[in-house]
Amino acid sequence: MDAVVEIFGNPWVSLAGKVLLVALIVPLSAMVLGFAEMKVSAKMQSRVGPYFAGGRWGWAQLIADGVKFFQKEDIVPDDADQPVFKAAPIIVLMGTVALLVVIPFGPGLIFQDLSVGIFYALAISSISTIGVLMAGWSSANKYSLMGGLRAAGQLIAYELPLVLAVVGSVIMAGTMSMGGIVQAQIDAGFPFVVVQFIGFGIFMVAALAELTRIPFDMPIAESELVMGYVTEYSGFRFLFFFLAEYANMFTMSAIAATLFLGGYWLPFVPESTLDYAGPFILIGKVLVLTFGMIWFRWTFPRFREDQLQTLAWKWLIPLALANIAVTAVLKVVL
Amino acid sequence: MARAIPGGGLVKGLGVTITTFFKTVFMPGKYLATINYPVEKETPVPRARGVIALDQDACTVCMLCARQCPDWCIYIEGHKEELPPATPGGRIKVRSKLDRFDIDYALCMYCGICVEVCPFDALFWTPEYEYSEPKMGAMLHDMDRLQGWLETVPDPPGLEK
Amino acid sequence: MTSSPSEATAHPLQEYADSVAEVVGGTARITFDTIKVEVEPKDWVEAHTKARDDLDLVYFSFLSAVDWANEVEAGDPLSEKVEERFEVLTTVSDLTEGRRVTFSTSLDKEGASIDSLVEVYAGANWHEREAAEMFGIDFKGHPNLIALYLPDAFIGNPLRKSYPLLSREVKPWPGTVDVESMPEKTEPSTENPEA
Amino acid sequence: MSIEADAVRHLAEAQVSVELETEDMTLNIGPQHPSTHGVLRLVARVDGERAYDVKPVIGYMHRGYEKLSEVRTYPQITALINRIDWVSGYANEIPFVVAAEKLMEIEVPERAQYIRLILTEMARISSHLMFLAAYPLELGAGTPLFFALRERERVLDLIEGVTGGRFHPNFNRIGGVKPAAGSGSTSRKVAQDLPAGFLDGTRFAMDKVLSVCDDIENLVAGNEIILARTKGIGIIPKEIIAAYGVSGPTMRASGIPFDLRKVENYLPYDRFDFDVPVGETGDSWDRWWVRFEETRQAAMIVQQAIDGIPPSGPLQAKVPKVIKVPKGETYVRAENPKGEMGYYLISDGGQGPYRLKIRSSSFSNISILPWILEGALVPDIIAIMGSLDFVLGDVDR
Repeated sequence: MDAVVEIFGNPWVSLAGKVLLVALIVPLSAMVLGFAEMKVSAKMQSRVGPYFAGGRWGWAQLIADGVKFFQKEDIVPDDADQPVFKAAPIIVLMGTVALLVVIPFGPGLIFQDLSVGIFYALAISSISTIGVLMAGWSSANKYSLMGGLRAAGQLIAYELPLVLAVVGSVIMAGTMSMGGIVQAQIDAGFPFVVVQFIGFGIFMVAALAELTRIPFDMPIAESELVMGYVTEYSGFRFLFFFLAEYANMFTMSAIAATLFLGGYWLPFVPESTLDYAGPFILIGKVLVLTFGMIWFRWTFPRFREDQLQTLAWKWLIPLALANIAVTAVLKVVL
Repeated sequence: MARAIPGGGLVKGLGVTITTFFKTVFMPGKYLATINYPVEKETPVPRARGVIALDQDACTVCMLCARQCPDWCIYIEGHKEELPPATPGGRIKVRSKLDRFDIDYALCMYCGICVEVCPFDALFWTPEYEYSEPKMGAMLHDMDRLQGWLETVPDPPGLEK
Repeated sequence: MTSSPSEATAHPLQEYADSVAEVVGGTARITFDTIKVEVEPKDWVEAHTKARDDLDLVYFSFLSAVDWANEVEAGDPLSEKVEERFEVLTTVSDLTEGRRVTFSTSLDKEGASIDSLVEVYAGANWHEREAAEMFGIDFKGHPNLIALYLPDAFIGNPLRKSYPLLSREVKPWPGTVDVESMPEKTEPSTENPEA
Repeated sequence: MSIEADAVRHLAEAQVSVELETEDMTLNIGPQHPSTHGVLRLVARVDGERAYDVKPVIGYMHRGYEKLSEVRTYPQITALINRIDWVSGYANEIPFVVAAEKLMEIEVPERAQYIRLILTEMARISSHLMFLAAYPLELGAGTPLFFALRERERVLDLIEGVTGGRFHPNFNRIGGVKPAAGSGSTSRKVAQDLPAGFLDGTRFAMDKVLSVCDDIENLVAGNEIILARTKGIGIIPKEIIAAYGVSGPTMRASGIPFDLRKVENYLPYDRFDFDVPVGETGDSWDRWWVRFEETRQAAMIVQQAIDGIPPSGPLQAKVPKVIKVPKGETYVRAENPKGEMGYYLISDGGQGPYRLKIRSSSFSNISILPWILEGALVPDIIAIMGSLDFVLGDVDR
């Protein structure tokens, strides 16, 4: 054990290890969640789901899909704005990877515990908006353009409730550090969702919109815009969007779990074991939340763009503001 | 459809999907609607119009099927030949012998008129369906291939009383 | 054209058919439970307006045409000679008792043209476009008489009887009896008369 | 009528006052687009998300059935016409054979009529279930699709069990239904009466259809998002319905209680007890609801017919071996799942018709698109188009 600590004590080795881990978590989480989405949706529709690749349960379906994407021709439309078109999927994926850095998997198991962790996370998550807009604009496709514009409008509209929903938790914890927020919940002895249920609900709704998942998938809306801003992408560039979508699902759920559900901590689990149990607890919570997202996706239809804006500006933002006010007053009073 | 609580409809919907989820997971035998196709297969009904089988011995090259075919997808050629008399000194019989009987399944629209008009019971439907081909030309089944389908002809189903 | 034998003992629709003919100004007859009112081409729009307004036949079912021709390129020819003409047909109906009336008028084949019904029944728009491209009938006053189904460069009016059905021309009929006779005997192969 | 239509259109246009300097874009929806039900193409001028001057372009699937039927014999035509609206193939055959029977003056045996009616209503169920499956999908919900298709599969299996074809049954013959497979005289001649287990299987399937209707009701009918997407969207007033010849559930959704099953006697519907659901406003939601309710009614009709079917009897009236239809003309229309399907049959006494005009429901139903899509949002275009429930084969013929 000491040897391990010593090796990881070396800043360069530790940095390399962290980079490697992040690079692994993104495709792994995308694969697990993508597969879960396939299987869960299949069962909700009385289907078998993937069953062929890999033999039992079709566990290798996503690997096969990945291999297929790499084999495909990398098509860039002639009229596309080439550099922008090529950069867009990378920027979208970059935002996802950068988000992972501040998520605490255990006490001390965090890539970088920034003192403004949650601020950083919310700021970084907006970067993908730029990537989406770039993809939509540069594709030289009217459907892509409409998808990109819808995405921009929607992501900006939902940035606000997302930030406001978080504020309640931050006020309660008194810190913006992700690790600190979990520690505050451990100290308080209850996950913040008990008090911050409104904030949690708003956060999840806004997160669904950020992720452009049903019922807020207007930017993609395959029955209206064919495939929205990803219409013209193929091969590994499409794969990047796919990875980003599912890895984002993972990180968004992880942030929600950290802020509202106690992160790597679970009541009645001794604190000493959190070093080892922490990651599993967090991933368990993430899986529960992503199951909810999948469940929502396969039950609901999508809103119309204007209805979505109505929901954000007329309902979520006032509600979030009221929540902040009440939390702040209570914090001072109690 | 009175709207009692806002969002009540959404919750009802979530209830339907999650119930189906657990039903399918725990009682796949009863609730699963699909099957692992190449591994498991469904049995088509006996009357299913899958592919047409030909009984070469029964065919008399009367051309009725080729004439009635709306798509002109049956091609028949034949010649006459003499059969030795059944009893010594008997009459020599002349019968038509089939040389070519092709059905172009790329054209066929599976209407079943040929089977219906055949007066000698030389054509039959069989429910076999796995004969897709990567090339359009290979959809032309010759008389031997059609003869091969004959053993898959099922017994007719019983009738409703 | 034969008519239903039940007509002899006053068809139940006869009374209604006569009243329709009286209102729109045409001759009515009943052919197999279908009331057919023949009107003059010049009365075409007026008859429909009256049918819609006075008879409550508000529902527009279809408009089409028939090419009565003695020489045909596809299909069987007529058994007896007819007067060469286009017959334009419409069927309109009410929306309460399901009464329906078929209007018919005859046009000369040369420069066949008739007034458009779009102002009376908006739904006639597409039906007239279809009839125009399929038969080459001009519908005067139609707002947008361009091809509906056929590609822009298409030449010909496919539903005219003089238009051959190419799929039946490019390939020989496989129903010709192709049985080689015995070498020593000469047996004429029986050609199908339909071929 | 069209002046009124113009007025409404201009009113809709006037509601959007364009203050910003914007540039219109021509958006080409289709012919290959996920929700154009095949190969419909819409050319729209869009200003942001709002569409003007929507021009439907059809004909990508024009197969010329009216010309083809002029070179075919009557038995060959029944095989052809069930491909017009392939979602309810069986129902397409009925008006045609009834028209031919009318000219030949044939009385169809009772049992054959019942079989026709049962299978027609099953075709209606399968068509409406297809709509109930596809419409939520166009609005983004994927799951109702599989629920509806799951039960539709049972219905199709039953149709296949009787006729041999799932989509293209070709089971009607002039004078009745197909009496036998193979006209050979040997022992392998097979009667095509209802196969054993059909009646019980049908009872079970109809119970399942009714129960999946409850599921769909819970999943879709109460869903606030669906209501928000469809209520008040794409309202078609009564006058427009009549003038354009829009028929079927789309017509009834606009509040016109007109069902050809009640007024034409092409099948013995008068012996059964069923309601004609009628909508109130004629918006997309009413069109969904009318089809949904009709599915239930159709299942109930099948249940009644299963109980009332004559236990045995001939399946076909006496007809000559080579069918020649006497000279004459007639128009027979029927209430198909998508609306009025009619055939104007002109016979000259030969083996095939002289002229067969096919009046298909979807053709008239979507001729309303330029009117109804004027000034609609792009997402609403999809919602309205889906609610009209058309099949391109039925449009182009």
